[in-house]
Amino acid sequence: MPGVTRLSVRNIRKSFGTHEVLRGISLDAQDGDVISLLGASGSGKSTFLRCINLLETATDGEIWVDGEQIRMIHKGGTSRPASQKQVDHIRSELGMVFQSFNLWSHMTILQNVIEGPVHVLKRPRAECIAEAEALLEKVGIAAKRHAYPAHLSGGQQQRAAIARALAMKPKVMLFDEPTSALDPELVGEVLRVMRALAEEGMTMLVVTHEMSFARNVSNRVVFMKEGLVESTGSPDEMFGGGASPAFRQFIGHFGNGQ
Amino acid sequence: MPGVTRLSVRNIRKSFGTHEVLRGISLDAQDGDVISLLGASGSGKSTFLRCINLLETATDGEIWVDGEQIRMIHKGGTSRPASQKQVDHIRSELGMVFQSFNLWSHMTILQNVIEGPVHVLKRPRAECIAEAEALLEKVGIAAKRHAYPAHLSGGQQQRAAIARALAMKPKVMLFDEPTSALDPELVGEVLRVMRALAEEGMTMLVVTHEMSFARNVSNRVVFMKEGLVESTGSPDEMFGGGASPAFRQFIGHFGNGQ
Amino acid sequence: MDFAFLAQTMGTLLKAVPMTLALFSLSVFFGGLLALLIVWMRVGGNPVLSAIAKGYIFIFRGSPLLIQMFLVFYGLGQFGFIRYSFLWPFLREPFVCAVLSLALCTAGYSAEIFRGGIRAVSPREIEAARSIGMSGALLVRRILAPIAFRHALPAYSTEIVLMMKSTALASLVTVWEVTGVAQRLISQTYRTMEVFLCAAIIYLVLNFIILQVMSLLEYSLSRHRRAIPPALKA
Amino acid sequence: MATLELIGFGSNGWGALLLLAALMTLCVTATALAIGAVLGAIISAAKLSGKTWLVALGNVYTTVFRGVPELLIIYLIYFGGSSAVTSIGKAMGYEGFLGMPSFLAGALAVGIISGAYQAEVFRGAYLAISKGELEAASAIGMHRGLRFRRIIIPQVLRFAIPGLGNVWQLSLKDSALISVTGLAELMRTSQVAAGSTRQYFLFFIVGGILYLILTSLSDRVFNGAERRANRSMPTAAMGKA
Amino acid sequence: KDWKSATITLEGAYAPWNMTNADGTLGGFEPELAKVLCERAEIECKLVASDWDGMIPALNAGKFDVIMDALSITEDRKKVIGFTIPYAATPAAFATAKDSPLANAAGTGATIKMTPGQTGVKEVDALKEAFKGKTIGIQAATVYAKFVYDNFGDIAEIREYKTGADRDLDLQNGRIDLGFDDAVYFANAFQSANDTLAFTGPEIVGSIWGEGEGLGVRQADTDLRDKLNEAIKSALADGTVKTLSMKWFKVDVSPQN
Ligand SMILES: Nc1ncnc2c1ncn2[C@@H]1O[C@H](COP(=O)(O)OP(=O)(O)OP(=O)(O)O)[C@@H](O)[C@H]1O
Ligand SMILES: Nc1ncnc2c1ncn2[C@@H]1O[C@H](COP(=O)(O)OP(=O)(O)OP(=O)(O)O)[C@@H](O)[C@H]1O
Ligand SMILES: [Mg+2]
Ligand SMILES: [Mg+2]
Repeated sequence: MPGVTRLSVRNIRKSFGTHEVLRGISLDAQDGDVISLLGASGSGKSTFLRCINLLETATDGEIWVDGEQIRMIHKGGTSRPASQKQVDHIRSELGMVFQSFNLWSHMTILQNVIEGPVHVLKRPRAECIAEAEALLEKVGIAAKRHAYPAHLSGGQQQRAAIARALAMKPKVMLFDEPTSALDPELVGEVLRVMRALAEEGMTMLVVTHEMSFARNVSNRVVFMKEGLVESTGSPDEMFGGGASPAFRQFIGHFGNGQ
Repeated sequence: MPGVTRLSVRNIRKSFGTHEVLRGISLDAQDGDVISLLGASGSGKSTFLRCINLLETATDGEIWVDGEQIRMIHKGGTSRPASQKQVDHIRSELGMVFQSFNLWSHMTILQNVIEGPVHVLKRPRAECIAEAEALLEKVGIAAKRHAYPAHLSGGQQQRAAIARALAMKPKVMLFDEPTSALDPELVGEVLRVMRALAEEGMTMLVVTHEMSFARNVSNRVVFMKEGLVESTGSPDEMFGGGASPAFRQFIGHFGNGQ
Repeated sequence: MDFAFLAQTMGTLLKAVPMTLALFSLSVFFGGLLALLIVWMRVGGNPVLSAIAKGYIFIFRGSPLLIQMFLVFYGLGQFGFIRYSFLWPFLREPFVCAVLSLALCTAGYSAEIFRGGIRAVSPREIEAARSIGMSGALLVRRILAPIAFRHALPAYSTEIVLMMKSTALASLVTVWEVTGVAQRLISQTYRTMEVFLCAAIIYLVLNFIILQVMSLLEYSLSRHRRAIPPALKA
Repeated sequence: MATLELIGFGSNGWGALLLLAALMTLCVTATALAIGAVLGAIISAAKLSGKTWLVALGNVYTTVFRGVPELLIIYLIYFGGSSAVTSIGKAMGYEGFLGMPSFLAGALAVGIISGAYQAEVFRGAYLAISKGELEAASAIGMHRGLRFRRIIIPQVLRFAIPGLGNVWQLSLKDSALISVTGLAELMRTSQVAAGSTRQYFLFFIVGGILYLILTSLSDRVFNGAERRANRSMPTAAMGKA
Repeated sequence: KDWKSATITLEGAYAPWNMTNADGTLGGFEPELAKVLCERAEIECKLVASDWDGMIPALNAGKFDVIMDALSITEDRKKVIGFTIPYAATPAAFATAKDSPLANAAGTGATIKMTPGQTGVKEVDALKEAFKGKTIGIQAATVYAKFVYDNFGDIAEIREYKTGADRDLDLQNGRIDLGFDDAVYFANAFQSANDTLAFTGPEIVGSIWGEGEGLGVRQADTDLRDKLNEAIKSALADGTVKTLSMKWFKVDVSPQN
């Protein structure tokens, strides 16, 4: 159902101590949007994603997930979510994929994937296993389902982490530099899975340094600078001639290997 | 003195158990050569470098460093260096830079850099400090000389590791994927230092995934495959039309981000 | 060497082993439960509870068990309100007091060990759990506790062996376990070396068994760390 | 008040004796820790040597001295040690008894025990050294001895500090058992004061408090040492549980 | 060896036999008696405190030469060390809480004489009815322990303590109903228990407690033993022991036979 707003962020601010990292960011993601978030190190990309699923609490601003607003309590300069229950519910609707995979080391890949559906969503185990196996098949690591994370390559671990997030049937997937901890040769595996997801119409928000992904797969590029959205547009606009000077300078880093 | 053979490797073999990782590799580096070693993961690039400075003992083959042959004892299928003293001497003439920096965590950057000159080469401390500071200046981290490695960014740590290796005044520098543990934006810092070294005429052997470095900085490219040199040539030959199909397929991975 | 005497001594000492084992297992069990409570207070974020837990740990780790046991056994009875309370029928029993003071002591140590285990859990794995909507008890039960327990296990086995040895002090409060019986034998026969040698062997065997069991447990809980296929080694 | 006078420093007060005893506890524990450090270093080296029989020897040592109650070991060394010394004396022509001083016997016993624990601490610390840093040392041509002195020792000491703090804590309390040798350390002096004045609770509580003071003082020393040694480590970001 | 000097050990925590003063010096009945005995035997003596638990093995290991610590002369101990003649012999009795129903049991205030291993004495049996099902505390591995087991083992619960002092605390706490021990020791313990405890039943004397308390020496050191025996004899004969005993115990403990 294209046109439905899956995620809406209004004027998010976030400070650590006196340092204001996010200075008012707004963003909407419609069903099927694939948004690339670009920006220099320290520009606040990770913090932004972490605020959306409440791993950090934004100092100010509003967040709607699939039409439901996250209720916050602002009191004396600090803020916190009003209901842990709502937080857990919202988080279960947002799939998060971390740079460093963060698979649970004491569980096999399959156990990692069914953990959420069985224990958070409280769905029947057998059903979850069947779905998990289908997901692992899809990301291409079904053969490794009984292995432990430590026994997998980085690319395999990241694909397992994606499967784990997908198993929760999230409304939006958030990716924080999903390939930057990988060896160059393993990057392709993960990008292929992400491209397939995008083609199936999954709504995705992707922090990435892979210009080819931003250019070829996403339908919108958001460039952040010092806690603000410096410029945004379609990949063609951004990578074509029309980009802002700051963005042009930023992508200049990547063209050559120095 | 161009034309002097700094490093010469003849028909090196190395097996781990029954698995033969290096199956007879030969390579010569003249003074001022900058050789890029490319190859898929597992093709034996790291093992090759480690055999050169004897962190691994080659099963067979000969190694000359600056005209001096490393004496080996081969006996009943195993081999070991004949003289630990020679090994230590040879190693002090080969500067090694690791993927994971491996700075000594209990020493400041300056201490890391003077450690070898003072304690291995037994040179006067004051002199070593002066030289170390000049080196740190050159790699651009003089301001951090009293910081501990853990307090530096990856790019700064790697530059310190390069300074540490240079402080030994090595005849040849060996680099094992010096940038692949770094965030994309930090890669540039290190590559800049390496390019400067190359321009000063340092003899270098570099395992890398940075195609632009291989292409623009090195004067020879060696492509390894399954423990053998599959093809070798100048960057123009290799990256131009004349490369082998295997190499073309290999670099195909890098052109696009999938 | 007087083997007849050694055999006889061994026989006498072995009869006291069930008492040692009873002291040991009950105090490890109750001490473990108490440790969980304390570690929850310690890391829970409430500053008052955390301070109480810190104080508890400080006192019970910092003073000799001998003094603790003496004060628990002989000291509590000095207070009329305890002697006339419903607790007295329990506290009157030397065995209960011995278990109580052993458990109080090990709880302090175990709490610190468990806390170490919790700190060793990667914050990223916790974050991953939060990001799929886990929190509170579910997070502790499914992610935090299993990983923390696995981390704490080696230190905890050491603590358990220390407990086994600590039961030797229970004869102070008239519970006659192996060491107490050994000391009594010595004051009857004055053959210190032989008697203590027998006692030492008994403890050595008991502790050896405990350590084997613990390392078996450790082994079965570390499948995820074992046997990394060489092809994937970095 | 009579109680205050009893633990005070007047002519009827036990204060001075108790403080002296606390000092004795400190001395005997420190000596024991030093003995244990030497033994621990040797045993951990044996366990790390990779030679089957040395490893087995190390394992026997650590198993035995961690598995037998401390009291028994103290007795065995106190009495067994004396008879050994006496028979050595006899062999060298000295007639009569050669006792082992209680201080030495006690420190030796506690030291042998702490050696078993320290061996494990050192071994763990050695294994915690990054392999890469050792390789980096080899790669600039450091020979074994130099590598050991410049890279391994400083890092082992750094990683061992928290573990050594625990061993110190254990030894401090094991030293309470030396009272059976008659050495006037804190535990025995508390017992003697209790028995002589029949103020059992008073002196056991005072003794306990003195032990707590020793503990917190030594905690402070070890924490300071740890902070110093960890200057070079990243400031740990504690994850919320 | 001509024994110009000797080391004497005592626990230093067994008031009033021997104890430690707040300045660290030793005091009490035995240290004072030891001074007298050494002067008379012309031995230079050094007093050292050591722990009761290891005293006898330590004597045989050579750490000191004489034990003077209210050490009863018994057959078992004679197997491992030598003894002088006794310098004291004390009665034994039961103690209980003053307000206990067991206070003033049959025969309180009387004295009976018993021989080793003797049972079925009518004054002792008279107590059995009252003590039935009660808990009696004794110090482990003493002659008194054997007496209690022989006579009350079938009707009462017996609990063994490592020290008499621990037992006294439990008697005050009410964890046990009765204690049985050296009456001289008890008399002193009652004072520090604020007189909440009292004797009950008859005082028992005689060879059942062995020959009394003597000095312990190594079996080989017969010359030392003989010298000390002479000194003890003279101290008993001229009443020195009695004077010291009255000073510290308020009763005369010198052996009567
Ligand atoms: N927990 C925190 N406490 C204090 N400052 C923080 C914290 N997390 C992040 N910051 C600061 O916030 C700023 C933005 O960090 P953030 O990780 O969001 O950047 P980023 O755009 O994701 O960078 P990168 O590309 O390096 O991941 C940085 O200056 C960082 O130092
Ligand atoms: N110590 C070892 N024991 C056994 N096998 C080893 C060892 N070191 C390397 N190998 C094996 O040797 C092969 C070559 O490894 P090497 O590290 O040299 O490859 P590489 O070309 O450097 O790869 P990468 O690009 O991943 O670093 C691999 O198959 C690896 O599993
Ligand atoms: Mg980030
Ligand atoms: Mg490699």
